[in-house]
Amino acid sequence: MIERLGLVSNALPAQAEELAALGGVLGLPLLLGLLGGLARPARGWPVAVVGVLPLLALGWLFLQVAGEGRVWTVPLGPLSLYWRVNGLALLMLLLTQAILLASALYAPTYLRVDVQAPARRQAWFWPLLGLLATSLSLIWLAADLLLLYFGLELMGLVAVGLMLLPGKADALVAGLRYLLLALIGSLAFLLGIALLLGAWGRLDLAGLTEAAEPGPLLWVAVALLSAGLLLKAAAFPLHAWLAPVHAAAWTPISALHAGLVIKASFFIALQLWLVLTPRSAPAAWLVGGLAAAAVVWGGVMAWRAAKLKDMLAWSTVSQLGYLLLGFPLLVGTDSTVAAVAWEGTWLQLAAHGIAKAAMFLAAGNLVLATGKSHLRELAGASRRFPLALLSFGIAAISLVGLPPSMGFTAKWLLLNAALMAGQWIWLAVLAAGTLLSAAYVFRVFRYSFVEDAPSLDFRPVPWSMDAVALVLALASLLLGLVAEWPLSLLRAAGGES
Amino acid sequence: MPSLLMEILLVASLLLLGALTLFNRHLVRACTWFVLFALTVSFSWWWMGFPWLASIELLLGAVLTGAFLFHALGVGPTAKRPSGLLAGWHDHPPPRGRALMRLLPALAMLAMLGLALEDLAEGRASVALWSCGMGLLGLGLWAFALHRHLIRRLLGFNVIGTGIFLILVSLADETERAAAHGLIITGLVVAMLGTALGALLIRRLEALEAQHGRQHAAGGHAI
Amino acid sequence: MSQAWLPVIALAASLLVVPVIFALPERAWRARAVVNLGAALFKLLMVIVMVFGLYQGRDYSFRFTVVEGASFLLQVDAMGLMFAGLSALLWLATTAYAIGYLEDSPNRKRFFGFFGLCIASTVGIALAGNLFTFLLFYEMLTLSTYPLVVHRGHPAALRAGTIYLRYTLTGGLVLLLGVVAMHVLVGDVSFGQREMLADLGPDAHPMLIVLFVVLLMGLGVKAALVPLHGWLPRAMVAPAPVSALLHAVAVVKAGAFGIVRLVYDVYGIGLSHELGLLSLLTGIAVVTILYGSVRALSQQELKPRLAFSTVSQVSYIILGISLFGPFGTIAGLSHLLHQGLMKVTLFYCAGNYAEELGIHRIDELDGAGRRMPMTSLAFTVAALGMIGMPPVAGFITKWYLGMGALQSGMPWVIVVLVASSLLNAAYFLPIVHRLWFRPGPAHGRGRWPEERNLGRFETSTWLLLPTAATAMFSLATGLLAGVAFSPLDLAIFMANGEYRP
Amino acid sequence: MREILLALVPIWPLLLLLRSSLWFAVQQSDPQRLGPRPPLLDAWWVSAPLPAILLALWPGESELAVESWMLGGLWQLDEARRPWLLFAALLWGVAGWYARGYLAEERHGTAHDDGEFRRLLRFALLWPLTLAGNLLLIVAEDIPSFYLGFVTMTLSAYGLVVHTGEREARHGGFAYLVMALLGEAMILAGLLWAAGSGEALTLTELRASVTEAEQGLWMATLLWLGFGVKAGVAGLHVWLPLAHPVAPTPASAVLSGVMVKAGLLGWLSTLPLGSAEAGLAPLGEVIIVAGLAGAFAAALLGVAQRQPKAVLAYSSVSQLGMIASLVGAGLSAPALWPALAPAVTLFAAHHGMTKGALFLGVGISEHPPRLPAWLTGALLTLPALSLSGAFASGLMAKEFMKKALHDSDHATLATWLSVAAVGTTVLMTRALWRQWQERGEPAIAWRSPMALAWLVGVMLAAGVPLWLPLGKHVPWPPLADLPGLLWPAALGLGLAGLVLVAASLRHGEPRVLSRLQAGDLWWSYAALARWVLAGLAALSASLEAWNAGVRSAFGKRERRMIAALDDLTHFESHFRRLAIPLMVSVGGLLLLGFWLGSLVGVGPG
Repeated sequence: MIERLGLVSNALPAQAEELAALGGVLGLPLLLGLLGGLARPARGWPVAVVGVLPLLALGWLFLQVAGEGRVWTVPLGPLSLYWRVNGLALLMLLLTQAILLASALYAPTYLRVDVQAPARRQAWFWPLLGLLATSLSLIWLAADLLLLYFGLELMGLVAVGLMLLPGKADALVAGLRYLLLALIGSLAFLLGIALLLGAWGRLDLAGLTEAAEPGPLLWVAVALLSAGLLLKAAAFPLHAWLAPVHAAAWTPISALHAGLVIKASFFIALQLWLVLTPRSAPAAWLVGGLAAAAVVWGGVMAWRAAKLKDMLAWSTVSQLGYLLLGFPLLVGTDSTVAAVAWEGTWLQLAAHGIAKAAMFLAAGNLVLATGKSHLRELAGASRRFPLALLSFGIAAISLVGLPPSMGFTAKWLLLNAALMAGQWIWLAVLAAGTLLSAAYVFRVFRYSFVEDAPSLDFRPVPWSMDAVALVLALASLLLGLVAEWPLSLLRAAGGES
Repeated sequence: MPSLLMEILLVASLLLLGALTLFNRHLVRACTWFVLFALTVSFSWWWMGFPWLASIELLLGAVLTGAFLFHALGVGPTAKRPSGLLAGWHDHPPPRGRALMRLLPALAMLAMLGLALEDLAEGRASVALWSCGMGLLGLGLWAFALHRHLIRRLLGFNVIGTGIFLILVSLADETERAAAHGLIITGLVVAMLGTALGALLIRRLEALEAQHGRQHAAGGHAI
Repeated sequence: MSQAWLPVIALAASLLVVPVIFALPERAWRARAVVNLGAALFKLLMVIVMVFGLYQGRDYSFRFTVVEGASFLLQVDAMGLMFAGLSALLWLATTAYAIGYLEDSPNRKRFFGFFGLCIASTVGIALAGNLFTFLLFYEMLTLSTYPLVVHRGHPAALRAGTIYLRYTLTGGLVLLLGVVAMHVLVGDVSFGQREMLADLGPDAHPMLIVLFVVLLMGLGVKAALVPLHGWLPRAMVAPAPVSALLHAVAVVKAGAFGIVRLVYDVYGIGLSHELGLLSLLTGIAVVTILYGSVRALSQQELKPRLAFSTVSQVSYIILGISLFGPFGTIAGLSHLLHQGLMKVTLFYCAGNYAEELGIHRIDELDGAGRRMPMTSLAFTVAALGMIGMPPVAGFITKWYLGMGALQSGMPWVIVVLVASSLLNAAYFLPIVHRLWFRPGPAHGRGRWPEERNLGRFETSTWLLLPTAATAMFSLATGLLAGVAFSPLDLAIFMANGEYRP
Repeated sequence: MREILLALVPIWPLLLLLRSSLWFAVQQSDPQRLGPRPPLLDAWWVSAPLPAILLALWPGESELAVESWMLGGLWQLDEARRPWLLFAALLWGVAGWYARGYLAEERHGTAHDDGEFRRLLRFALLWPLTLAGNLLLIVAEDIPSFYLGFVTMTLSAYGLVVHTGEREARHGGFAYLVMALLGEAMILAGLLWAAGSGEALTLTELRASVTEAEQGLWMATLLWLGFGVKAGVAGLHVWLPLAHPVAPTPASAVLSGVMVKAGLLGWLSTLPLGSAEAGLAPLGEVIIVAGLAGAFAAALLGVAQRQPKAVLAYSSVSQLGMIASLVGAGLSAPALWPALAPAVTLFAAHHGMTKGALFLGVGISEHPPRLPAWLTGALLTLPALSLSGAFASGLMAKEFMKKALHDSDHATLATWLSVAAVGTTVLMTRALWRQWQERGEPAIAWRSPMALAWLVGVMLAAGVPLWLPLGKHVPWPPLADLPGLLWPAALGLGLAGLVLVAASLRHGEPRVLSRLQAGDLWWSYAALARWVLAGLAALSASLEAWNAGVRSAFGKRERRMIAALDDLTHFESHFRRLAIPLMVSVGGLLLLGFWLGSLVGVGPG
């Protein structure tokens, strides 16, 4: 399992070129963000031109590792920081860059069209976006707890900052709650790290794998780490902050947040479990129980939600349950099951990221076009905004997990893993999740097909916004068929054990 | 001997100041106590031989965080009376039963930590330090669960953070000190930034609600 | 160009139409008609090419791996081609019909887009080479038909759409679970690799039975087996071409076709028989046949009556394959096509009556034969076929069902057949009688509910031609059943393949 | 050439049908036009049975195999089929010709009245279709074609029966259709069962299959009953007296003359007659008894009828009962069959032609031609006498039959049949009496199609044994046998005279008679059918109601559940408030999990 995570113990000092590639991946978004803050692009195309640069940097990094996972150490004063570059990290980086790029392309037009976006706050948008990209990349690449802590904190604060940009009262209240809980979560995380540091005197993950021995100390540490991370990841009983935040945030930010930010916490948590407590199946089952509750509760709440964005936010809670199923399927199971569950979990993460981003963008278009946020007020949308609804629908296919989407392929793998492990109960959870998600998604269509709706005022959104959503949605659909490609990337750089 | 005495003194004063910060009914005073608390923490760092930490704590913890807290309250060098709406708003002290109930998470947390530290703490130098940290952590958690007032929660968060830093330092060896300091500095920066964000938000919220004439509404938001 | 691409091209022909249609503006109905009909013709051509190739023993298959242990596989076999041929043929007819039916109505772009998608899924189902690929297209079909069902957008349509989704999505989910379990048990099973399950040995038999039941439940929803049939009569609110397609080709048939695949190509008829699963199928089919017929009796509206008749008729297919022996197979497989042709005709007729005269209820049909003789003739032919009267296609099915019943040693099935025929007669002949022998508005008594003179002939040519064509086809497939490449011929070809490997 | 003729037998009528319907299509294309209508029932139309007549007269056997026709078509004309084809085609021809005259008024009316035109058009279309079906079933050797012919004939004849569209006609048609469908069902079941058990595709194989099958008796019973509906087996005959009176006279003629014979032909084609191994003797006995019972009961019921056509219909039932008993004899004594078969065929042809002539005569008595009254009367009486077995073809057929039965253990059957002939005579008298009472004024020219066709029909009927290609010589009865042959007729006439005298004395008919409605058992069947249908409808309705109930219960539960869920969503605020305690408890929970894990020591690998 450690090999899958790319945490080989023979860490090498990073060469100059490698360091430069790493720096490019981490630093370029930040730079571009600052640039964006100064230039404040009003059109999508400059963003598109410039947005390719981080992707190039990523390609360069990929060439550096050349097909196998590496761990590099970078000394920083008395500290040495550990970086891990493997298939998983590359996949996550690619996902991050893709969703970020989509949001960035969407944002200029969105900010121009949405009258409620004050200009002063728009200036903040770009640097924060860059910072978010950097912090996320940091999390994917970090191979020690110090870096992880740093990345997590940075990401949390930036995410709060982004969420607060609309500056409306609702957004502020929700953002405050998010801020406080995120801070508490990171304190729990810090406390866990403190225990680990105190006990074994090191923070690099590969080293901890060897050093850590099961015992109350390790358990408490992991419990604290997990509790903090689960709070940040909006896992079931700790999810309460999520929906209000999304309801008020700007659309591209919601897309980013639901697609990436909460996944980062999940990513860290799963990684820590696999490193520190790879055998504690009963605890993982408890997480599985939370996952089941999340799937059901999130689904029910999404089903009963009256507003489009609320629905999407709740669906995030529900979908995160699918991801949390990775715990019981990966922790303490034998290697054949774990191999399947491994791919299923990351594919699910990617699928939900892309699909949810697409859905948020499409929903944003609908809300912007109708000026209404309630589901009921979408009546007749299928005639007026076919493109937005189509994007929404295609992404919804992935969300529900219907073929041939990525969500389906991921669910297929998870189901396979659950059956292979003999953990039948997760089948029921996945089934319930599918039905619930179908229930809430199709409510949208039900309303949109209503024909005898009064003709409300609406303004068409620029085509580029529709196009971004559509491309993302199509990606989520078609990548399901060629899922072998992302999975081969996952395996390519040291994922295969 | 004097070091032990000093240690006890520091622990006692930290706990006392923390409790005062968290449970003083008067908000402005609580904030003042917090500044004092941060100064004491800074002194402790210096006394333990971490001047870097001490100076950063002084700058970030005491000066900036304090400034932001007072800003949130609307207390400034020019205006003595707090102008912030939140300053005038008080939590009703919860009934005793509920207050005790709210203590439970804190106790659970302490129990967990105790369990973890049982086999670890032996042989490590500063028992006083980590017990102080745990005390602060418990107090902070209780306060955080008890209060709904935004600023009080920010205070609680800061106190918890300090407790954790103390535990961290108490557990770290010489060799691990660099990593521990890295963590603490990050934590300090985050705490400051968090407080700053919170304070700015509170002000903004007040401005918005004043605009919409929804007095007292901010307090009504369950946060 | 390699042969492997032929099924892909056939699939792409209908799939690529969809974006083109969505890209065309709403008003460009001529261009849309050209694109639609062109693609339909092209696909028919591809299917014909593949049929000839198959008879010459060519092997078309196209495969790539989706995830480890599950691959996307298109392959061409007789069974798939038969279904593809049906869908290609009826797509052509129904497209023409729909162009006429939806003239001047809103949302035509959306309609034809999803219509194309629906047919593409059907082709995919036909050409799918393993359970995974089948499932892929099966679900795609569910999704693409939903917008068609709710097309009208009124509350009844929306309600029907919701119910449709409830049934089919749940069914799809159950199917998914079954397919996953199958994969865990034996891995990727291509259709036709029957020995894989048979080799598992007797220890696996209880598991296999459970799996079969699970898969059957998943497929049975679409095949409208009692008690999973509830969505079908409700989905009647859809426009007539949709109902026609739903009943004759796409949805119901996809379920039935899936069961055929399950029995013949996954389990293999031998193993199914050995496990006693065929008796289970027989029981379900018999209950469904009788239940559907009885329910049809009390329907006062035309389309619900036809819908319950579908419930009953589709189970003939299931009954056919559940009778162990080549005759049963022939009956089941040929009915797959026969029922499609006849039912599509009936629905076209129902649509014609509704469009031209505004008739929805059966008692409004008095004397319609005089006003719309061609339509009524087509209706009569198809109804007689449903009853099982020669020389319409339905008789061929009934004949082979009877043969099959005896071959499998279940002569009591004949009683069911006869009872069902009588019930069919009891609910179809009154309609035919009303059409021809009762005086109605055409004789100067009363008025049609909503008469519109749509065309030079009794109704619009677009509506009339497909109706006449499918009626002719259902007559011809019965009358000339012995001709090469007729449905019966194909079915015999396949049955020989099944039983004499 | 023969093959072409054979193919044309069913196809020619269909071509004629197509011709008429194309005419109609041209009409339909311009509904506003009310120009000259195409002539219906023209000479071409009458030519429909012509190829069949030609083929039947053409010497030599012929066979036509069409692989692609349904399940493999095989049509044959062998010596056994030839007489059937000939007399059927002849009667169809005569009746068709007659119809031109009979429906002349309607034909003239079509120019002005659209409704009239459509009605006649329907007749003009369905007539050749029925004809095609009838002829096809005679020449078909493969089962599907046979069944196709049978079904086509049955269903399209419905249109002929209800031609007038009046209430009685609709009712008669209904009775006809219901009974026919019942018959079809039994035939289908029998055919499928028998064919399936022997994988038979031709009628010959089918008979072999019935012989060999273990449940051959039951198959044969099904087939007997199924075809028995057509052939008027006692109990299943009820449609005959209902449908005949209401149908147009030419249709009644072919219905009674030819179509009911299709049932008989069905028996001959499907039952393994003359096969000793079949073991169907018990069925044979049953058939004999049922046949005789039918013969007597029908005579009794028929006398009570007022309508001449109803009387004739009952007479048909009676006669068919007699023929059925002969078939039964063939089953119970297989050795007898080779001798009996020609007798049955002859009897069938004789009855067909004669009954046809009688029915045509009913129309003639209503619209007599301008001929001397004695001539008309004599010509009307001639077939009646013939049917009673006292004259012409009847006499010869009876003699032939008696001979066949003579030296077997079924000799008593001959006696029974003679007794039944008494009933026939009484019926004939009754029919003629009613015709006399309802006679019309001479109105039509003797050269008119109607009268000519009737004349030809009577002549043909009288001479059946002379022209029927039976393959066997039918001798004139020797004078010595005459008393033995004629006594039933004499007795019958005497009886009829008595009844007549009694009736004239009492001025009117006994009330008992008038109470016996045509269709006898039908009324109880109808009640039964209504009951069954009502039951089915109730079942269906209760299923519907149950369904609706379940649905509404589900709907209610769903609404309640959704309300409960909506309530549940308020719980969400607790999560919001208790976030921190929840986080701590999640931590605690996980700790518990780790601890449990260490206790259990779980962890494979």
